[in-house]
Amino acid sequence: MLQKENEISVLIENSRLLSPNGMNEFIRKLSAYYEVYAPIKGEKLVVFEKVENPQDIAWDYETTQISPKKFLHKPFEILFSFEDGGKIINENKDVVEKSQILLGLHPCDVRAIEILDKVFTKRYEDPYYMKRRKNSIIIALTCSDAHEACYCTSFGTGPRIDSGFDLLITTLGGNYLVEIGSARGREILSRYADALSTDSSILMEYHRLKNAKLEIIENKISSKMDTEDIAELLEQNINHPLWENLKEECLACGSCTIVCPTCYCFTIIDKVDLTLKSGERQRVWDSCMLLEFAEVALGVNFRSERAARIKQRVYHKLYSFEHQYYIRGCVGCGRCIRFCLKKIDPRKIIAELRGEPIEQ
Amino acid sequence: MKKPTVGIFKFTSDAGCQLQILNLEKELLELLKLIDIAYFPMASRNYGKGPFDIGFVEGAVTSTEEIIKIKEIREQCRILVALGSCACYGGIASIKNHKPQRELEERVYTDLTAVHSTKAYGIDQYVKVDAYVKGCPIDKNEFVEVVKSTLMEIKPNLRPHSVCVECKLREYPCIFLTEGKVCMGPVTSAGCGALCPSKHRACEGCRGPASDPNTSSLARTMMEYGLTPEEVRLKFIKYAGETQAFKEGAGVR
Amino acid sequence: MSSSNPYMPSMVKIIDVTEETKDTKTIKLTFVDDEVRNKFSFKPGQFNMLTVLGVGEAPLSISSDPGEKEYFSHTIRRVGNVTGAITKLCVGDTFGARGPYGNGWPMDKIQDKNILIIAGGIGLAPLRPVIYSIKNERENYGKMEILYGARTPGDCLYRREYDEWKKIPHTRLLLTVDSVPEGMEWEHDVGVVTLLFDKISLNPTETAVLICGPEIMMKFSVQKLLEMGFKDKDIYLSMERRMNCGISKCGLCQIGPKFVCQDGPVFSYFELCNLTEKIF
Amino acid sequence: MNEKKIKVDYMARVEGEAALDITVSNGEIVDLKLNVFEPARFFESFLIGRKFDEVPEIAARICGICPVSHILTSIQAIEDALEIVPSGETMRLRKLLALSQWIQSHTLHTYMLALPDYFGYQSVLDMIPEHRELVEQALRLKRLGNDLTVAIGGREVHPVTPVVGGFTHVPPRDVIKDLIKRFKEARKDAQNMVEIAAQIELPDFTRDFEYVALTSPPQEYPIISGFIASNKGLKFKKNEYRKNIHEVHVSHSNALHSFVKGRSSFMVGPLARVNLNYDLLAGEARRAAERNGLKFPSMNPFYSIPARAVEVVHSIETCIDLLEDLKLKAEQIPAVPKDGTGFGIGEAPRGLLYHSYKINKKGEIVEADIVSPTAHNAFNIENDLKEFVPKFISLPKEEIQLKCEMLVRAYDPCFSCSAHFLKINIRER
Ligand SMILES: Cc1cc2nc3c(=O)[nH]c(=O)nc-3n(C[C@H](O)[C@H](O)[C@H](O)COP(=O)(O)OP(=O)(O)OC[C@H]3O[C@@H](n4cnc5c(N)ncnc54)[C@H](O)[C@@H]3O)c2cc1C
Ligand code: SF4
Ligand code: SF4
Ligand code: SF4
Repeated sequence: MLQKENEISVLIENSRLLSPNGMNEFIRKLSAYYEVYAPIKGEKLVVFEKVENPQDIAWDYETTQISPKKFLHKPFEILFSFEDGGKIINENKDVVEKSQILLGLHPCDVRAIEILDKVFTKRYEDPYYMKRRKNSIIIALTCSDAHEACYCTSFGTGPRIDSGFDLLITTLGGNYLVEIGSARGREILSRYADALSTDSSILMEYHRLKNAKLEIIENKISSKMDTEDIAELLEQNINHPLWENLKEECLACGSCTIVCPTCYCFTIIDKVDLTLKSGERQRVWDSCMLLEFAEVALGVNFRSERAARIKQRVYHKLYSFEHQYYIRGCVGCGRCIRFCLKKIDPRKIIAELRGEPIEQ
Repeated sequence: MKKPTVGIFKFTSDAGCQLQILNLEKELLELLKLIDIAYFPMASRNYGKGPFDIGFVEGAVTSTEEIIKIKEIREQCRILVALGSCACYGGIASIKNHKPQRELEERVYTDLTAVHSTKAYGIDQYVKVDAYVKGCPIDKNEFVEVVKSTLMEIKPNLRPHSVCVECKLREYPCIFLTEGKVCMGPVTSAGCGALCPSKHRACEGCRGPASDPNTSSLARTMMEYGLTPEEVRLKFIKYAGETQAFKEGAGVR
Repeated sequence: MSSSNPYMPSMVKIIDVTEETKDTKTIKLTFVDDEVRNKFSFKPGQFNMLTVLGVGEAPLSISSDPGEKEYFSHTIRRVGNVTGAITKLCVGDTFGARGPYGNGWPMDKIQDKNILIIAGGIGLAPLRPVIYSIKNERENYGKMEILYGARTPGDCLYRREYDEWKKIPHTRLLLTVDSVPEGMEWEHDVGVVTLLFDKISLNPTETAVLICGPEIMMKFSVQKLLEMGFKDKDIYLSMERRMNCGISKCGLCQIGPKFVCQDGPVFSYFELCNLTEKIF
Repeated sequence: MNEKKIKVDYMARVEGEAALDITVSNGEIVDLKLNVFEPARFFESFLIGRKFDEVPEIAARICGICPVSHILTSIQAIEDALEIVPSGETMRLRKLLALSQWIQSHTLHTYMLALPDYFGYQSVLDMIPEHRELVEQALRLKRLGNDLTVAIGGREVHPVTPVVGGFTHVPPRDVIKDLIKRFKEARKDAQNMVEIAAQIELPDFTRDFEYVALTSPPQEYPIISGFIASNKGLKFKKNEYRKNIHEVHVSHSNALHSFVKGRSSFMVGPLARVNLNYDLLAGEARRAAERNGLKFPSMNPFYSIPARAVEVVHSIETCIDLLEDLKLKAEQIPAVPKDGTGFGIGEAPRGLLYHSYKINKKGEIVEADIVSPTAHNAFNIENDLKEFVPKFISLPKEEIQLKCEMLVRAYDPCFSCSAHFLKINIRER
C-alpha cells in the first residue's frame, strides 16, 4: 500500500508519535482552550462527555449508545425565546461560542457527521447545527476492535479513514500515532503537543503496525451487508412479506433511530411559562418509528402501520438518502442492532430480501 | 377576566396524585394566579359548587355510588381531566379485576352477601374524558402542561411514545440490555423522563400503554429473559391491565 | 445568530378577515417590516409557515393573487392548535410567518395547455392563486375548467368570487356538494366531485390537471382521469404531509425520497406513483 | 325531646373520605360515629401471589401521602422474612428517606391543613394574600423535605430507589452537599414553625388515653426500628404485635377499631412519639420546645400540632448528621427467596405502621397483614370526641362542627390507607 516515494513522505510529514504522557499533556492543554469531549467510561456504558481528566478517556471503547452527533444536533435545543407581546429574542444560549473538540470519534461516526453536514446545509443552512459544526474540531480515533454488530466495511466508512477529521489518533503498543487531516489539526498539534518522535523510520514502523491492526479488524468484520444494486433491490421489494413479519417483532420503541448517528429528524414545540405568554421554541429529536411522527390534524396518519414505519427507516437509510444527498444514509456502526431489544438487523433484512440464507 | 374555576375530585385512590399538585411548591402561587381552585377537599373546607371550567379526577371508579358520582361530575365540568393512572386505566386498584371475584372477597369480607364493589375501571369507562395525565403518580410537570394548554385552549404536547425514547434521549443506559432487568419501557407511554431506568430500576408500566405498543413481542422477549408466563402476566396487569394492549401482553403464553 | 436564520418568523399583521365557512376564514396579511414586505413574492401553490408564539407553527398555502404586492392571504380551516389560534385573531393583530416554501404549481410547464382544476374542500385554497394567475395572463393558457366539491353549500370557499371567475374568458366553474341541508337552495350538482367528470369538455391529451383535496378524493380523481385518457405526467397533485420546519430539515414530510416541503408540495402523478412509498 | 344531630358529611383537609355523625339528646351524646367511607382496594388480596420484590412498589400505593413509610416498612418485613440484614449505609439512607417524609408531611399538615382553622380561614389558599410570607416559608420547608425524598428516592410520591436489600441508586455527592447547606439554612424556618405552633391557642382538652410509639433507647429517637411501647406499660417486639394489638370491626365504618389487648383505644403519631421519647430528641428540638414553653408529655390531643413542629426541628438536625455521614454507595444485598414470615414496623409521619408477610419458597406472598397509623388512631379519635363534644355542646352547630373537625385534623388522619386492610361489611344501601 505504501509504495510511492512521495506518498510516503507526505504520510511521514503528516504523522507524529505521542507517548501516553504526551497525549495526556496534549489533551490537558487543549482543555484549557476548548471544550473537549471524548468517550468516557461510565458505570455501564461509554458515553461522550466532557473530559475532566485525560486518564478517563476510554481509548479502546467499542461504541457509545448516543453518537457524537449530539454535540452538533442537540437532543433538546432552544431555537429562540419570546416574550409577552410577541417579541422574539434572537438568542440561543445553547450554541457554543467556545470551540469544541470532539475527540475519539470512530471512523463511522466521522462519516456520519459528513452525512449530517449535507442534510443541514442543502439549500437552507441550519444555523444552529452549522455554528457548532464550524466551531468543532474533530479528532478521530482508529477502532481497537470490531464488534459483531459492526459492518462499516460494507459502506467503506471504516475502519480505514483518510478524511473528515482534523487529527486521527491510533493507539499502538501503548503509544499514539497521530495523523494530521487539516490545517487546523496541524496547528493545534504543533502548538500543544510534544512529539515523542518524528523520526521517519520509527513513524513508518508505526504505520505498518497500524495497517496490521486495521487488517485484523477488517477480517473480523465478517457479517456484511451486500450493497450492490441495493436501490433496485429495495425498489422491487416494497411489498415483500418480510415487512409484515418484522411488524410482529419490532416494538416500535424508536430506540434504533435515536441511537443512529445519521438520524436527524426533529419536532418543534413551543413551551410557555406560567405567564402563558413568554416561552421558548424548542426542537427535540423525533423518530419515524413512532406512531405520532406522521400524524396530522384530525387524526389522519400517513404511517399508522408499523410496517410502513419500519420500511421508512430502512428505505430512508439505504435508498432515499442517495436520492436526496447523493450519499448512503447508513455508516454500518451497528448501534441500531446493539441497542435494539429484538436485535432487528439491517444486514439480515437485506439478506432476506435477496433471498439469501441468513447467517448468524 | 374571570379566572377559570377548577375542581379536584377523589375517587378510589391513594391521594398521591393530589399530593403531587401540592408538591408543586415552586409553581403553586403562580398557578393560583391563573386558576381559581374552587373544590379541593384535601386542602380546603370550601366546597365550591359547580359548574367548573376544569375538573381533575383522581382515582378509579369501583362502586355503584362512584359511577353515579362521576356522571354528576362530568355534567358539572366543561373540561374533564383524568388525573393519574387510577383515573386513566383503573390503576393499581384494577389488579383485583384479574382475580377471581370469590377469592378476592373471601379474603377481605366476612359477609359475602353484602359485597357491592364493582370492577375497578378508569373514569372513561363511564364518562367522556377530555385529557389524560398519566402516571402513578402523575408527573408534576405534565400536570402543569395540561393546565397551561387547557387555559390556552390548545391540545397539550404530551407524546405517548415509548419510555425507551426518553432513556435514549437522556443517555440512560438501557437496563434491559445492560443489566438484564425486564423492563416495560418499550410499551409504556413516555412522560416520566424514564424515571425508573434512570435509577437502575425497570419500568413497571405505571403510565399505561404507549402509542402502538407491541406487547406480544415484548412478552416473548420477557420470557426469553427468563420470566414465566405467569410472571409476564403479573407485569402487564399492574397499572393498566384493563387496556387492550396490556391485556394482550398478559395473555401471551 | 444572523437574521438569515430560516427558523425565525417575521411579524405579519392582519388587515382583513373574511368568514368563508363556519370553520374557515381567509385572512389578509401584510408584513410589518417594510423590507420583508418588499422582498416577499410567491408562486401559486407555495405555502408559508405561520407561527403563533407559544402555540406553534403550521404550513398553510398562500391563497391570494400572486400579482398583489401589498398583501397576501391564507385561507385557514380551524382543525387544531395553530389554526385554532390564528382563526381567533382579529384585524390589527399580529403573528409570525416565514416563507414562501415549496415548488408551487408548474405554471411554466402548463402554459399553452388547457387547465383542469379539481379541488375538494380546503384544497381550493392553494388553487385560487392559479385561477388569478391565469386570469392575469389569460392569453398564456388554454381553456380552464374548475371542478369544486365541498361537503355542503355552506362549506364552499370563496362563494363571493364565483361570478367573477365565471367571467374569465374560456372558463367554466362546476360545483358539487356531498349533501344539501334541508331548506337550503343549491342549483348545482350533488355528489362527490368525480361525478362532475362527465361534464369535463377538455381534451385529455392537451390538458394539465391540477388537483388538491383530501387524499381519498385525489385517489379516485386520478383513477378516473387516467381512465379518461389524461396522462400521468400531466396530472399534478398538491400533497399534504406533517411538517415542522418547511425547509427539509425536520424530516417529517417525506414520501419515499421526496420532501413534500421542498420537492413538493406539488408533484406529478407520474413522480408519485413511482416512489418507494405508497401515497394512497 | 331535645335531640340534635351534628353531621360533618365530608371531612375537609384530611386525606380520604370520612364523615362524622353525632346524635345528642338532652346534652348527652347518645351516638357518635366516625364513618370512614373510603372504598376498599383489596390490597391484602392482590398482594397474594405477587413476588416479594414487587411488594414494596405495590404497598407504596396504599397511601400516596406516606408512601415512603409503606415502602420502608414492607421492605423491612420482607427482609425479616428472608433474613437479610441491611448495611449501615442502607439504614442511614432509609432513615433519611423516612425523615424527609416527616418534614414534608408535618409541614403540609401544620401550615396547610391545621393552621387555617386557627387563623380563621377555609384553606391555606385563602391565607396567601395576608400571610404570604408564612405560606412561602411553609412551601420552602415542604420543598426541602420533598427534595430530600427526590434525591434519595427519585420521586416525592412513590419513590423508586428503595428495594429489598438496599438501594438501586444513590445521589451524587454534590446533590448531598447542596442539601446539607439547605438543611442548615432551614433551621430558622423550623424554629419559626415551633414558635407559630406554640403561639396558636389550642383548645384546652385533656383525656387519659394510652399513647403508643416506637422507642429505641438509649441511642436514638425512633424512626424505623425499636420496641413498641406505651405510657401504660406496653413493651414488646414487632413480631409480638398481634399478641398485643387487636382489632374489632364496627359496623358503621370501613375502618377497624384497634385496641390494646385487654384495654382500650390508643393514640399513635407525633404526640405519642414526643411524649414517649422526649429525652431522645435532638438538643435543638428540646431547647426549641422549652424556649416556647411547650411541655411534654401532654395529654391534650391537640398538642400533636406543636409536637409536629418540634419533630421538624429534630428531623432537620438528624438529617444533617446523617447526610454528613453518607458514604454514597448504592448497595443491594441479593435476596434469595425462602419460606418464612417477616415483620416490619416503622414510624410514619402519622404514627405506628405495621406490615407482616408470609412468603413461600418461591418468594411469593402467601399472606399479608398491614395496619396503618390512621387505622390505629380511628378508635381513639372517636373516644376523644365522645369526651370532647359535651364540653361545648351548647354552642351553635357550625361551631361544634368546626371544633370536631379540628380535633380529627389534629391527628392528621389519612383515611385512604386506614380503609385498605379492613375486613369490612359493606351493606347495600
Ligand atoms: C403544504 C401544505 C399546505 C396546506 N395548506 C393549507 C391551507 O391553505 N389551509 C388549511 O386550512 N390547511 C392547510 N394545510 C393543512 C394545515 O397545515 C394543517 O391543518 C395544520 O398544520 C394543522 O395545524 P394545527 O396546529 O392547527 O393542528 P394540530 O393538530 O394541533 O397540529 C399540530 C402540528 O402538527 C403539524 N400538522 C398537523 N396537521 C398537519 C397537516 N395537515 N399538514 C402538515 N402539518 C400538520 C403542524 O406542525 C401543526 O402545528 C396545508 C398543509 C400542507 C402540508
Ligand atoms: S427496530 Fe428495534 S430498536 Fe427499532 S423500533 Fe423496532 S424494536 Fe425498537
Ligand atoms: S431501560 Fe427500559 S425504557 Fe429504557 S431503553 Fe431499556 S427497555 Fe427501554
Ligand atoms: S419508568 Fe415506567 S414505572 Fe417508572 S415512572 Fe416511568 S412509566 Fe412509571
